[in-house]
Amino acid sequence: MPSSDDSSGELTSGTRRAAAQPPRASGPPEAGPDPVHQQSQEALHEAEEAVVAGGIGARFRALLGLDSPDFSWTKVLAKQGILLAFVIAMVGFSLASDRFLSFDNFSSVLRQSSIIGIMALGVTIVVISGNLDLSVGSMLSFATILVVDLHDKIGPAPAMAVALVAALACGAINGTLVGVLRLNSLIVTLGMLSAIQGFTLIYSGGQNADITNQSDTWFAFFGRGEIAGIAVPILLFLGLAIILEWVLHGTTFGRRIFAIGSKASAAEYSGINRVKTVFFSYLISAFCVWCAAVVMGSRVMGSQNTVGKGYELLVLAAIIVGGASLLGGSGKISKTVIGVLLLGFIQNGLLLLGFSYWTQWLVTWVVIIVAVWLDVGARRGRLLSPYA
Amino acid sequence: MDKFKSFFLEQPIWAFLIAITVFFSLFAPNFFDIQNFENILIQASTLGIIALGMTLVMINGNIDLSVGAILAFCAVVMVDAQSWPIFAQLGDWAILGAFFMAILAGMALGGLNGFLVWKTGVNAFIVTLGAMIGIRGLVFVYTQEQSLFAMNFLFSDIGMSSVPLGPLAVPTIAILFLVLVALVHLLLTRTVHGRNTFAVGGNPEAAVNAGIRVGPHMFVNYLILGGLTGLAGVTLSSQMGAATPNLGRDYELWVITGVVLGGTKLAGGYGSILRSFAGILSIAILRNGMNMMQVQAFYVYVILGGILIAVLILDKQLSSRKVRLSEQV
Amino acid sequence: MIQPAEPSKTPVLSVEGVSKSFPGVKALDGVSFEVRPGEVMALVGENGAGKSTLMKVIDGIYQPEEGSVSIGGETVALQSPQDAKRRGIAMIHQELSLVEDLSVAENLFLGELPRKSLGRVDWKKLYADSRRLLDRLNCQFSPRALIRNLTVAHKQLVEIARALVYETRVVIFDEPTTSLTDRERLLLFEIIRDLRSQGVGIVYISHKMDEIFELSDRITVLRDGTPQGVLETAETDEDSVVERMIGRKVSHAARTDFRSGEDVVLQVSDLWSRGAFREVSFELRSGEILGFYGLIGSGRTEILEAIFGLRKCYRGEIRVAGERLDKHNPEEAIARGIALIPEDRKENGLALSLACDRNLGMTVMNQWGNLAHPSREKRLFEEYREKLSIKAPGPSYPVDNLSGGNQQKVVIGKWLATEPRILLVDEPTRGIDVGSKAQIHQLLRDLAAEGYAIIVVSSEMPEIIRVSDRVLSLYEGRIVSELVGEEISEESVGRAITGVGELASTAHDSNTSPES
Amino acid sequence: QEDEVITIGITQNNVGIDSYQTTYEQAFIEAANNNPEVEAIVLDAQGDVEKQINQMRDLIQQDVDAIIIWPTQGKAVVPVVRQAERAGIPVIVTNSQIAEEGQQFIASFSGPDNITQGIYSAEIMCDRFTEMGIEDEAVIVQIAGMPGYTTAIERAQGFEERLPEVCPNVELIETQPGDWNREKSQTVMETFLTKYDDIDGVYSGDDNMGVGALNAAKAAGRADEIIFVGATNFAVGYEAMGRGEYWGSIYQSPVEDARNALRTAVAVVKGEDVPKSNYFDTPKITQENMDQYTKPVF
Ligand SMILES: Nc1ncnc2c1ncn2[C@@H]1O[C@H](COP(=O)(O)OP(=O)(O)OP(=O)(O)O)[C@@H](O)[C@H]1O
Ligand SMILES: Nc1ncnc2c1ncn2[C@@H]1O[C@H](COP(=O)(O)OP(=O)(O)OP(=O)(O)O)[C@@H](O)[C@H]1O
Ligand SMILES: [Mg+2]
Ligand SMILES: [Mg+2]
Repeated sequence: MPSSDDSSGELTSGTRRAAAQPPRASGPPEAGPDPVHQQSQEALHEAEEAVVAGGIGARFRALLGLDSPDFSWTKVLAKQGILLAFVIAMVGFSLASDRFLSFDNFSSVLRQSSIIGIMALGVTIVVISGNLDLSVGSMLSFATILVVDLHDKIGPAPAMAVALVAALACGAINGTLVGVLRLNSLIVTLGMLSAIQGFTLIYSGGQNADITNQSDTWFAFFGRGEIAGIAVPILLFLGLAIILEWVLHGTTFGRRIFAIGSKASAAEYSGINRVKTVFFSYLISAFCVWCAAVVMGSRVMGSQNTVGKGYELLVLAAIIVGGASLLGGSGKISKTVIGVLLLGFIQNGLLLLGFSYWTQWLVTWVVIIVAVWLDVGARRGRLLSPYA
Repeated sequence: MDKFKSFFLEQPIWAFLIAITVFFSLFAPNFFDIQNFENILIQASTLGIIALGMTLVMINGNIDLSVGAILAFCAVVMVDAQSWPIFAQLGDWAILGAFFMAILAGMALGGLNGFLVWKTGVNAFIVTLGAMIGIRGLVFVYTQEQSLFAMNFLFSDIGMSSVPLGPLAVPTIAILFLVLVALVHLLLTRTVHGRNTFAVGGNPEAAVNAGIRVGPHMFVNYLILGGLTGLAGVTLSSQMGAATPNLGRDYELWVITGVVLGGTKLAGGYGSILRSFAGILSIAILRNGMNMMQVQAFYVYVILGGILIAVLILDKQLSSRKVRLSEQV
Repeated sequence: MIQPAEPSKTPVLSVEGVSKSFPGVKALDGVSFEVRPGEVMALVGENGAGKSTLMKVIDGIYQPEEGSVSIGGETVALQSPQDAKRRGIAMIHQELSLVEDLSVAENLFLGELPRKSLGRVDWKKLYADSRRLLDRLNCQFSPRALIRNLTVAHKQLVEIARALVYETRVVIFDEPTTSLTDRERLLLFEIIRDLRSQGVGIVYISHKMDEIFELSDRITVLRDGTPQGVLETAETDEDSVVERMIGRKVSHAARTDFRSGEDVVLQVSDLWSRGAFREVSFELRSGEILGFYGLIGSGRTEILEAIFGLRKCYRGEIRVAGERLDKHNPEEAIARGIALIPEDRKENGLALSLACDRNLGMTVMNQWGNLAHPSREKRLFEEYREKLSIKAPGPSYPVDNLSGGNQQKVVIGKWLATEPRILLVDEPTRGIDVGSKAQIHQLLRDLAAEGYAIIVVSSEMPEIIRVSDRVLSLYEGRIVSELVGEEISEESVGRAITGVGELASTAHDSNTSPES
Repeated sequence: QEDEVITIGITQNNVGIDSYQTTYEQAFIEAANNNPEVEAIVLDAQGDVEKQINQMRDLIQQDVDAIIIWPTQGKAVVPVVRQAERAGIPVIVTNSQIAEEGQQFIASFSGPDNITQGIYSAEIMCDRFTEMGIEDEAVIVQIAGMPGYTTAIERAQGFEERLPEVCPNVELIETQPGDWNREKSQTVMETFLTKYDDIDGVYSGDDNMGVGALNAAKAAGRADEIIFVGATNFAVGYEAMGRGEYWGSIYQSPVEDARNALRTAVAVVKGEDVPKSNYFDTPKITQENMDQYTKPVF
């Protein structure tokens, strides 16, 4: 077998390409010119398999891509940039503030992030399917007002049920407009943002809602309870994340979501029911909003008509920082979780350091752009855009 | 007749505009009145001036979510710069100096967005979503949360002034708005830059191959949008004689809504200034008419949201009908 | 064949030792290449051999890492296509590169619109120049027409006209005929010969050997980014070119194995669809390959889409094994054993950003219930990598990175995975090299032998002839003739189209109401 | 005719953002309905200055007899108020003042005095500390309203100016906005609690945010050591006071606010003599005197 180095310029026998290449054990990163695309890729694949068979260390290196024959730091950044940013932020804040690195602070940040986080999980699925959901903020206000207002009137369980039905109804409207009628999701959910806000105000007459007897209702469990020392909102957030990660990667529904987001027409030609799938993605988003509303209502034990105002953008920012493409077809629940936590810890860290709230906005600006830039830059193999 | 029909099929926004005008004329007292139409023009002008630039950027296939924040920043600069020491000895001319500073600030921020879109290749939605959050931060850093007031009443007098045109006194801002509509319309339809805007949005690869420098081209459109947003900041602050750090919240959403109502494709490559104008005018008329009819605030949200979706559905129906008509064997 | 003008010896374009890499691929490795004025230089090679990349280097889109490009004997460092254009290099891309919502004239002078003061467009000059260009190519349509409203062939003509904007020394055609009908192709060849006689150097890239031999003076062969020598067309033959290209022989044994099929599995009766076709009736039997031949726009794709439930019909019915289809959606079609391999692979065939195994699993997923089965997907991948010899490194490799031919095989694989009885294949080898093409043809024959019922739509006559047992010719959305078995030949198929075509076109004119 | 109806247009700040504004609107409409002389045109600017300016213009266009404005922004509405004045329509400012420069154009101001409210809150806080004997060592934090809005700014200003006068040794260690949002305020308070081991008092821009802060402190088990003082007593705040968890606030009735505005407007139209600043009383309310007040309806 000719080695990859000396065969390049020569007119070699036709069997060369068809024959299997010997796996390259673990060559140095840049092992000379490699004329055949498949070859290096095959080697990469083989290397991957070899590593999976190895121990924890090897696995870790494989995760970071350190073992691949065409290793480069840009690739590491591409794959794990957000994780790196997260680690850097954590280390930085720990050094700068002695209050930062504590169990109490961590659990309080996690608890605070869980509402945005739970919403972001659902919207991630919508985004992977190639759509947007800007109505989640208004929907959160609506569901929270409902659950809090009805809590005293009809009891916690029926209140939660009614709020669930209302949220799902909103999701169904979104799903119908985007899925069945195929309208542009940005504009549709923008319209719904406004309309649901209106419904909320009409329902509540503009009044705040409060739960009178805050101390002895089991409803307090969702926002204030703990299981084994961990706050329930955090458990809900992580639990939902695990479930939705499984939905995305372990079910055919998840496969359909990715297929539609990657190329809707190809998915339809493959017999995937686009209408149904998109419809369900909005239902999932609405369901997550309902969960967030329950946590919110229970945590605050009251609600305003505008509690969720602007949350849609925070949610979107977290998802974007997590690296999902707004064009659809890519994204990961786990990365969205990290995106949410990164923004949560930045907010917390800056507050602990005593910065003004607007610093947080400036930092968010920089983080969003740098995170996404590194991500797309690494994916295309160079930092600057091809339009330069 | 056929021409008529196909015109409205292709550009349903005009039909919509006429429909709501007729509706409010019939049902809203004081609506059908020259002076009220002048009012509507002024009310449309802030969103409208931004929408002109937004149309260019959206035909390019991009978007800008940060216009509301840029508007606030420019308005703040406009008001604050009048009292800068360097303009102190200029007297009333300080307003002109501040005007240039405001436009410059708008172009700088718009340009920054454009530059990032050009150089990083990050999706414009993301770049400007970040900017929307960050530039609002800049506004608060600048103002330290305070509102600013222009000491010189001349400034707000300019904003409130009218130009006598025959028997009518037409508000200066309305005239400025209409002139800008005409100018940007000509820019888009008659100039090389304008035509290239369609090429860049419609088929970026073809544009690159044809030697259009796509990145700088997008940059220029962001610059124009920034400048126009700055101008909108100036006209808005001159109506108030003041600027507040929360100015322009949600404006990006309404501007984009107006432009989309006007038929501009979010994917780029297709759109028109005149129709964006009609889109923005529709929003202004709806708001004005509902004020006149005293529709309760809570219902206004629902109605505006509902109409946005309804128009989208209508547009879809019409365009599929158009396809069916042209497909007839 | 027109005798070419005696080409002068100094090349108008020459490339010396050019190399160009993409991450993980060396697309070009020390390639030298030249074109003389007044000659047609064909460039051939497998999918992914580097042809388009070489042309993009010449066109200034890519800058080479090594080597040089010289035009008219002068070494140049081209920075952009515009640069190339000014120096007399014009390129007609593999994919149409037009802006749909601009006029013909604006597209012709894209990036070069004539200016007046204040950056205004000089419309008068623009339209006058455009008219002149279009006239040179005998184009009837107006320079003011929107590209969106033109037919594919007219769009192609606009592309070509665009190449003539400048004093052109070299015109590069990258697979120009993939979306043209025979008639349009002949027109194109006329234009090319005309250019050649004016002393322009032509580079012609194609996977169609008959075209290469009909048109070219010399042939450059490329394989895996390395040059395999230059051949005089007159002194070589198809087999040796192909052998050089892919390193082995491809046999074209004459067809003897026509099959007549067994049970009727698909019955289409009196099917009408708005704006596409009418009165379509035919039967398809298991074990036969039915070819649909016709001009572009004759409605073949639409018939397949209708059968597959992607298109509404307002009259007629479709029966599979005697039972009516009534839901008219792809799910139903798939459940009843129909598979459609679509014409546009990138648009309808594949989710490019997803991995190979995910694409393969996309169609069968509906049978799996609610849980995904990654291991089954991997098995599918291994199975079809074996069966179709797909060159892909692993199941999780994104299809985006595969070459065109291998992508097509993934599409075929994902449909075979549904274990269909009826296979609808639309332009199965568009843009695919000779080697893979022969493989795909063989595969279709094999599948038919296994009892599949297959419909093949193709605009390439040789392809139709090579695979079909029966050929239906379409014109303007109607079936105009049927040829069975031995009757099928270039002449008979061609006659069916043109003969009826002229007849029908007069009838059609009177049919068309002004409402459209 | 003499008994012709008086048309009064009102443009409010942001109905629905909190119960106060909503109750105000309801009270206003009720008061107008009960007064046969008055026909009211009720508009809401949804917190947007430009929208408010446009609504002012629309009201001027409709040539109403008087305009009541609840400024979204004290400075930005001055020119349009001036425009109304020039059109001969008297303008009554309600709830929060407009800027100095605009004073000359308004017929009257009717409402509470936000700066005074801030001052009162500082005094409540200081008095309580003095009672407890920690007036020389106490440290407090502030949770302010939505950044950039007049009410938020004025309350903070009154508080921050008054506190050092009455309790020079009490230290205000940090201020962050709570956006009039209970959940936001809860989050901010949680971070304060992590950051500072010792917090003796929390001043929040309204009771809604104050209860959010209280929630956070309760969850952290530190509610007992903290004095909570708010402004605009809400029902939740009143109840928390009743439970002894929340110390004091400012009693401000939106119903009174609305009625006062309407009364003032009618008086202006009828040409009666109206004081330029028609404040209504917003007394201090604490656990000690709360039984003198009824629970707020919002
Ligand atoms: N932009 C790119 N990025 C990465 N790889 C590329 C890029 N363009 C081409 N390649 C790779 O370079 C090689 C040569 O591709 P090229 O398009 O030149 O082939 P071709 O000969 O034109 O093939 P075809 O006949 O299919 O058009 C292929 O392996 C292809 O995958
Ligand atoms: N009347 C027409 N006006 C404009 N474009 C047309 C018209 N008829 C056909 N076309 C274009 O020709 C293309 C091919 O049409 P169609 O799919 O109907 O043909 P087909 O018979 O399937 O041929 P093929 O499969 O070779 O493309 C379509 O994409 C369409 O844009
Ligand atoms: Mg190619
Ligand atoms: Mg076709």
